[in-house]
Amino acid sequence: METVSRKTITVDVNGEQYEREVDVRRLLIHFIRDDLDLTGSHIGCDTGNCGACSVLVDGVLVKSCMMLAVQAEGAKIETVEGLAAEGELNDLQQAFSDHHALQCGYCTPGMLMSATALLRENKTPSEDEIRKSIQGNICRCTGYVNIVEAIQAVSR
Amino acid sequence: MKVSGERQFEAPRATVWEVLNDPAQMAKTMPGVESFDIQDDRHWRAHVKIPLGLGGLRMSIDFEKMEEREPEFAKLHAKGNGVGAVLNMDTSFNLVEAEGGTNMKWEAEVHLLGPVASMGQRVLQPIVNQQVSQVLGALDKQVQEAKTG
Amino acid sequence: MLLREVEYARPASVQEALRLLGANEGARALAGGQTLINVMKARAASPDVLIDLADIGELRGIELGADGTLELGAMTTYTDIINSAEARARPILGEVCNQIADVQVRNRGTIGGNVCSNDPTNHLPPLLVAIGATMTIVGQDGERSVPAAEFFLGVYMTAAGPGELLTKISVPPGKSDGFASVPIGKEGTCIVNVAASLNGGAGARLAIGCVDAVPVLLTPDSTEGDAVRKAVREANLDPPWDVHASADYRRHLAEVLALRAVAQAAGRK
Amino acid sequence: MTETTVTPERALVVEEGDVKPGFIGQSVPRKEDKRLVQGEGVFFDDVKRHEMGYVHFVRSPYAHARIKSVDVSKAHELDGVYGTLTGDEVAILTDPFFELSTAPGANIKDYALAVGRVRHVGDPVAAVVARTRELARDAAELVEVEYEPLPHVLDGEESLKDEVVLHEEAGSNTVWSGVFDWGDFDAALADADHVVRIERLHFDRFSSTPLECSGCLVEYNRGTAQWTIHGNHQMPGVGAIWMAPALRVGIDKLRFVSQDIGGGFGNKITLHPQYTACCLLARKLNRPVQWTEWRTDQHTANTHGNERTFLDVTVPVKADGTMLGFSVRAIDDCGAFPRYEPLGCIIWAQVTPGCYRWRNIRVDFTQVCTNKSPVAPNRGYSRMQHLWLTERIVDIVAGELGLDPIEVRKKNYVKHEEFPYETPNGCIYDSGDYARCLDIALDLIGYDSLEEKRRDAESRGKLLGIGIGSTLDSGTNNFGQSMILNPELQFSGNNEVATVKLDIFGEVVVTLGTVPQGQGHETTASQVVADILGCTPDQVNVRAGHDTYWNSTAGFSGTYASQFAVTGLGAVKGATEKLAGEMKQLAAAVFGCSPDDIELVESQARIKGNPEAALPFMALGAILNANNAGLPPELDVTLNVRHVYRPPFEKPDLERKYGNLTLTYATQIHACALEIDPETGVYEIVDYAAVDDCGNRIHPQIVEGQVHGATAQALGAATHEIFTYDEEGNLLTPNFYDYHVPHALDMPPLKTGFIESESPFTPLGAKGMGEGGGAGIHAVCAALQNALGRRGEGPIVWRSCNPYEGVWDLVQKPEQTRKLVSVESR
Repeated sequence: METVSRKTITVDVNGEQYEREVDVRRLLIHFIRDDLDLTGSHIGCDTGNCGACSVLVDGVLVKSCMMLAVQAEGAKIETVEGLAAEGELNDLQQAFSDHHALQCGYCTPGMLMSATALLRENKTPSEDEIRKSIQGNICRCTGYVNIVEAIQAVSR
Repeated sequence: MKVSGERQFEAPRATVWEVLNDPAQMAKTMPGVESFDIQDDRHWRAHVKIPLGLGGLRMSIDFEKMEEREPEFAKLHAKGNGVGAVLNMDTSFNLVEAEGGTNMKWEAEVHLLGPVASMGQRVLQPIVNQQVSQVLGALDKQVQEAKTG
Repeated sequence: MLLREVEYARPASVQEALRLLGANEGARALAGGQTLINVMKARAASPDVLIDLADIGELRGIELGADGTLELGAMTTYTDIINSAEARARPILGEVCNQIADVQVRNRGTIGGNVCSNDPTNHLPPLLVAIGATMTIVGQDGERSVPAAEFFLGVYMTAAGPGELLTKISVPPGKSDGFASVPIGKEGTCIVNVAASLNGGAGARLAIGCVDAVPVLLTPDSTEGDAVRKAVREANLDPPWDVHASADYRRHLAEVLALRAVAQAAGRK
Repeated sequence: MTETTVTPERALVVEEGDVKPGFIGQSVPRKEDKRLVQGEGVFFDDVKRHEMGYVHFVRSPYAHARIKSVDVSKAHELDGVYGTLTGDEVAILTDPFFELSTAPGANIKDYALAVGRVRHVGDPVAAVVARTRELARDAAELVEVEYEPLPHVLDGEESLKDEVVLHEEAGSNTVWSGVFDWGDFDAALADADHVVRIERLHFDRFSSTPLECSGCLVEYNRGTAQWTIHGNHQMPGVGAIWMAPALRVGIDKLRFVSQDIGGGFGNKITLHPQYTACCLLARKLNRPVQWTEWRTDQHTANTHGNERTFLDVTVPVKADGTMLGFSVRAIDDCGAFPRYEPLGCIIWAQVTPGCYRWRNIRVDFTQVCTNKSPVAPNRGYSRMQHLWLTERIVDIVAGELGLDPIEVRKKNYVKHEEFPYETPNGCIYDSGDYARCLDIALDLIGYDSLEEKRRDAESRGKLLGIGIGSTLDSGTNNFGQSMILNPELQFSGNNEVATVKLDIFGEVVVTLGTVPQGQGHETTASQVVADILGCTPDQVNVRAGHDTYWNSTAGFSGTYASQFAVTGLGAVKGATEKLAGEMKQLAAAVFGCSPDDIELVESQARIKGNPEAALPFMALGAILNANNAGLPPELDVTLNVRHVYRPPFEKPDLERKYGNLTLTYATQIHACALEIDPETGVYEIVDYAAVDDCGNRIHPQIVEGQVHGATAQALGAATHEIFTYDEEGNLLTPNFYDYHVPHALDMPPLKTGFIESESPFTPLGAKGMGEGGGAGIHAVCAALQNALGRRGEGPIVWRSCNPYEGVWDLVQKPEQTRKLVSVESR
C-alpha cells in the first residue's frame, strides 16, 4: 500500500450512489456541498465548534467539517435533504415549524440531524438529554428555547 | 513574551563564544532546520520546519547580529516569516567565566503575530519553552564537540 | 478551513501502519481527527502524510481482565467508553468522557487521539495519570509499556515518537476517583481541571491539567484539606496566561479544584 | 423545566383575549419553514456558476504597518490561479468610499483593499482568485508582502492623544466629537441632596456573530457593464450608495440578489469594501468570482460591536430617590475605519433618558479609531451601550443610597399616563407601561420569595443576586439625525417600498424591498395582505428575499434597526389598500355600481348584501389583463401597485441637536436571578424572565422568538463573549474555539411575558422590536452587583462582560472597584 494525494471514492448519500475522484485534502462538508451540490448542510465556523455541518455517517452523528471526504469511502451518508420523503415533511420537521424552532434556518439542517440521531436512540428524552444532544449545534437566533420544545413535542 | 534563563557549560568561555558566533554550528542547534545560507558574518538565513508534534510549522528566519563584545556579550535579532505566523525575536547572551566552565545568562523577547499567535495563546508558552530547551540541549552538544574536536 | 496538500493511506493492520509511518518522514497517525483536522485547517502545523487507523480492528474494543484491569484499544471512541458495561469497572472514565465537547465529537474522538495530541486543556491526560493507567506503545523494534505519568512529554508530544503507535491503554480497577474542572460555559474547554484517585493504596494521587504542557502529578501526604493545599502550593505551578484566565487565577483554581476532586474521590468508595 | 409558559394564554397577562378579527395577531405557519427544514433554502454560498473563481484575501499579520511592496508573481505561477488584485490597482480603479463624518473623520481614505498602510490585523492587502477554494488559499500564501511595522494603538483613551495616528490624511484619530446638553444640568447639580459620581464604566467589545459568515458571488456583464451580486448584504440600498460612486458607475449598475441569509444582526451592513473588491475582480478576470468568508476572517477583520468607555459620570439625586439627570464623557472606539460610523455618535440620543423621567442630561461624546477591526451596527447599536449606562447608574445610585433598585425604577420610570412622552432632546416615546412590565417580570421569577431563595443559595455556599434590565428598542430611524453629526449630509426621514399585484389567474404576488435574515417577512406580509383583501395568507405569494432589479426598492431599503413591522408592513399595507381600491373600482365597473357597494371577502369582490353578485380574484385578474375591451376609458386601474411608506418626520434642529429621531419605542424589561460560587467566581443564571411590549403583535411566535434570541445574545455578551487583543494587536478570540457563544446547555430557564401598548404613530399600531434583548447584559450586571455588594461597600460591576475571573477579582479585591464610586451628600 502506498500513500496517495487523490482518490476515487464511492459514497451513498440519502440512498443515491455517487462516485467521484477527490483530493485527499478535501473536507467531507466541501465534498457534499461543492462536489455533490447538496447544499443543505452548512458551514458556520472553521474550528469544528458549531455543528451546522452535522450529518449521519453509517448512522453515526458526526461533524462533516472534521472528516476528510476520503474517510467516507463506502459509507452511507444521511443529510437533511434525505429527511422528507418526496417533499412530505416528517414529524420532526413539522414540529420545528409548528414551534417556530427556526428563524434564519442556517443551523436547522444540523439541528435536525442531531435531533434525528437522538430520537433514533431515545424515544422519550428528558429536557437535559435533549439539550445535551444539541450541545454541539450553535444557534444565534433562537436561544434554543423553541428547538427544545419542538423536539419534546415529537418525543412525547 | 519574555523568556530567559541560565545555562552552565563545561567548556572554556572562548569555545562557547566560538560556537555562538559560528552560524554553521548555530544552525545545527535549531530544531527542524532544513537549509541555511550565510550572507556575511553578521547576516544569515535559516529555513526551518519547527516540529510541533502535530506537524511542522515552516518558516524562513533572517538572523542579524546586532551587537557584539567578544567574548562576553552578543545580541541577535531574528525575523521569521511563515504561513500564518510572523516572528520577531531579540535575544542576547552574557558569558561569564565560572569554575569548571562558563555560565551563560540568556534572554529573549519573542513577538509572534498572525493566526498562530492568536489561536495558540495557551500552548504558546509551553511550546516556546520546549523549543528553547531543545536549542540549549543542542547547543551543549555543539560546545562539547567544539571542545573535544 | 482549507487544508494543505497531504498524502493519505488507510492500512488494515498495526504492522502495515508502522511501516507507512516509518517510511514517510512527515507522517502522522489520523485517529478521530477531532484535533488534528482542526489544526490542519488553520494550517498552523501540517503533517505531510496521514495514516488513517480507522480500518485497524485490533485497535478497537474494551476488555475487562480477570483481575479487574480494563484494556482499551487506542481507537476506542468516547461514545464507546460512555456506553460500555466493562468500562464501568472504572466509572470515572465514562463520566469524564461524557463531559468532553459534544455528541458529534464524542462519536469520532478516540481515547488514543486525545492522549497523543495532549492539548494542555484535554480531560484525559490528567485523568489517566491520576488513576495510574499504562500506555502500550508499538514501534518497529517491538512493544513497550509506559506509565501515564511518563507518557506525556510536551504540548502535542508524547512517548509515542515518530514511527510508533499507541495501541492500548490499561486502567487498573478502582472506584474512589474524582474529577473537578472549571469549563468555559457548560462542558466547554477547561480553564483548569484536576483528577484525583485514592485507591492506589499508596495515598492520594492528584493530576492537575491546563497548568503546564503536561499534567502535574502530586501525591499529598493525606486527603486532608491542608495536605492537599500544601501539595498544590509546593508544586509552585507556573500556568500559562490566555484570554480566559491569568496565571494567578489558574493557580488559585488548581487549589480549589484539587480539594473538590479529592473530596469527590473520598466520597466514592 | 424550560418554561415558555407565558404566551397570550397565560393568566398573568391582563390584556390577552381580544384576538384580532383576521390573520394579523395570529401565529400562522411560517412560509419560510418548508424549504428551510428540507435544506432547500438558497444561501449565497449555495449559488454556483460555471467556471467561477474562488477568492481568498491576503491579510495583514500586523496591527499597523506601511506596505512597502506586494509581489504576486509567485502566486501567478501556481497552476489554476486565475488572477489577483492589489491595493495599488484599487487606488487607481476606484475612489475612496465617501465618509459620513465631518473633518477630521471626513478626510479618512477607505478603499476596498489596504492602500499604502494596513491598520489592523486581518486588513486585506491583496486578493487571489483560483479554480478551487484550496488553490486560492495556497496561492494567497505565495503573495509576498513587505511590511514596515509602525507603532500601534489599541486603547480608545490612549488613541485620543494622537501619538500614533492611523490616518495621516485625517491628521488625528478623532472621527467625530460633540457635546450634547439638554435641560439645565448645573441647576440640577445645585438642587441635588446627593451627588453620586462614577469614575469609569466600560462597555466591552463583542459581536452577535451570525452563524453564516459574509460573502458573495459576483457576475459581471461586459455588454451592459452591470454587476449581479448574489450575497447577504443586509442594507443593499445604502451599500449601493457607497459602492457605485467608488466604482465610478451609476447606482443602477449594481444588482443585489439574496434569498436566504443566515442571520445578520447588523454585521452584514458594512460589506461594501469586500464586495467592491469582488466586483473589480469579476470585471478584471471576466469570470464570476465567489468569496466565502470563514469564521476566523469574520472575527478578525469583518465587524465588531461598538466598544464604549464612560468617564466621570455625575448624578444629582433628591433625598426621596428622584434622579434629576446625569453628565458623562463617552469615548467610543470604532476600530480602524468608521464605515457605518460616526452614526453611532447620535443613534444613542434616540433613548437619551433611557426609561426615566430625568430632564437634565449632558453628554460629551467622542469617537476615535484604533488599530482594531472596524465596527458595524451590531444588534442594539449604540442604544444598548447607552441604556446599559443608564441602568448601571440606577443600580449604583440605589446601591450607594441604600434604596431598593426596584423602587428607584418605579419612582423614576416614565409613567403610563405620560405617553406620548417628549424626552429632553425632543424624541417622542409613543406608548408603554414600564412599571407593569417590571411587575410581570418580577412575578415570573417569583420575586416575592426572594429571601427564601437567598437563604437556600447560602446553604449551598452560593451568593444569590437578582437584577433588573430595562431597555427601549427605538425603531424606524429618522436618518435626519445624521445631519446633527454633519450638516452637509443629505439624509433624512426613512422609507421602505412594497408592490402588490393581482395576476391574470388571480394570484396575489407581493414583493418587498427588505432583506430578511430570519425575521419571517414573507409570513407577516402575507397576514397583512390577507386581512385587507379578504383572502388567506396561503393565497398570498410573497417573493422570497431581495432583488434590486426583480423587486422594487428604495434608498433606505434593507432590514436593520428594528423597523420592518412599521416601514416594511407599512409599505405592504399601503400598496394592498390601493390594490383593494382598484379591485373595487373594477368590480364596480363590471357590475355597474359604486365602488363603495363592493366588499372583498372570501377571495371575491362582492356587492354588499348580494353574495351571488361576486367576481372571484381570478375573474378580476383575467378581465383587466386579457379581456379589457369595453371597460370605461376613465377607469384608471392596473391591479399592479407600488407603495413607498414614509414615516412622518421633520428635520431636527441642528443647533440644539433636538428633534424626533425615531418613530416607535418598544419596551423590554428583564429580571435575572443568578448564583455565584465565591470560591471560583463561576456563576449560573438560575431563573430568567423577559417581558416585551411592542404594540400590536402581528405574529406572536415570531415576536417571542426575537425576544429569546436577543436575550441569548445578551447573556453571551454578559458572560463570555469578548473580543480581546494582545499587546501585538492579535485578536485572542478569533473563532468559536475561544469566543464562547451560548450553547444549548448554557441557556437558563427562560420565561417570557408581554403586554401590547398600541403605537399611535404607525399604520398597524405595531412597533419594531428586534433589538431590545440587550436588557440581558444590564440584568446580569445588576444581579452580580446585587449578589456581591451591600450598601456603600462591596465591589462595583463596571464592565458589561464579566467572565469568571472578572467576578473572582470583584470578590477578592472589592476595593479596586469600590474606589470608582463616591457620594457627596448635602
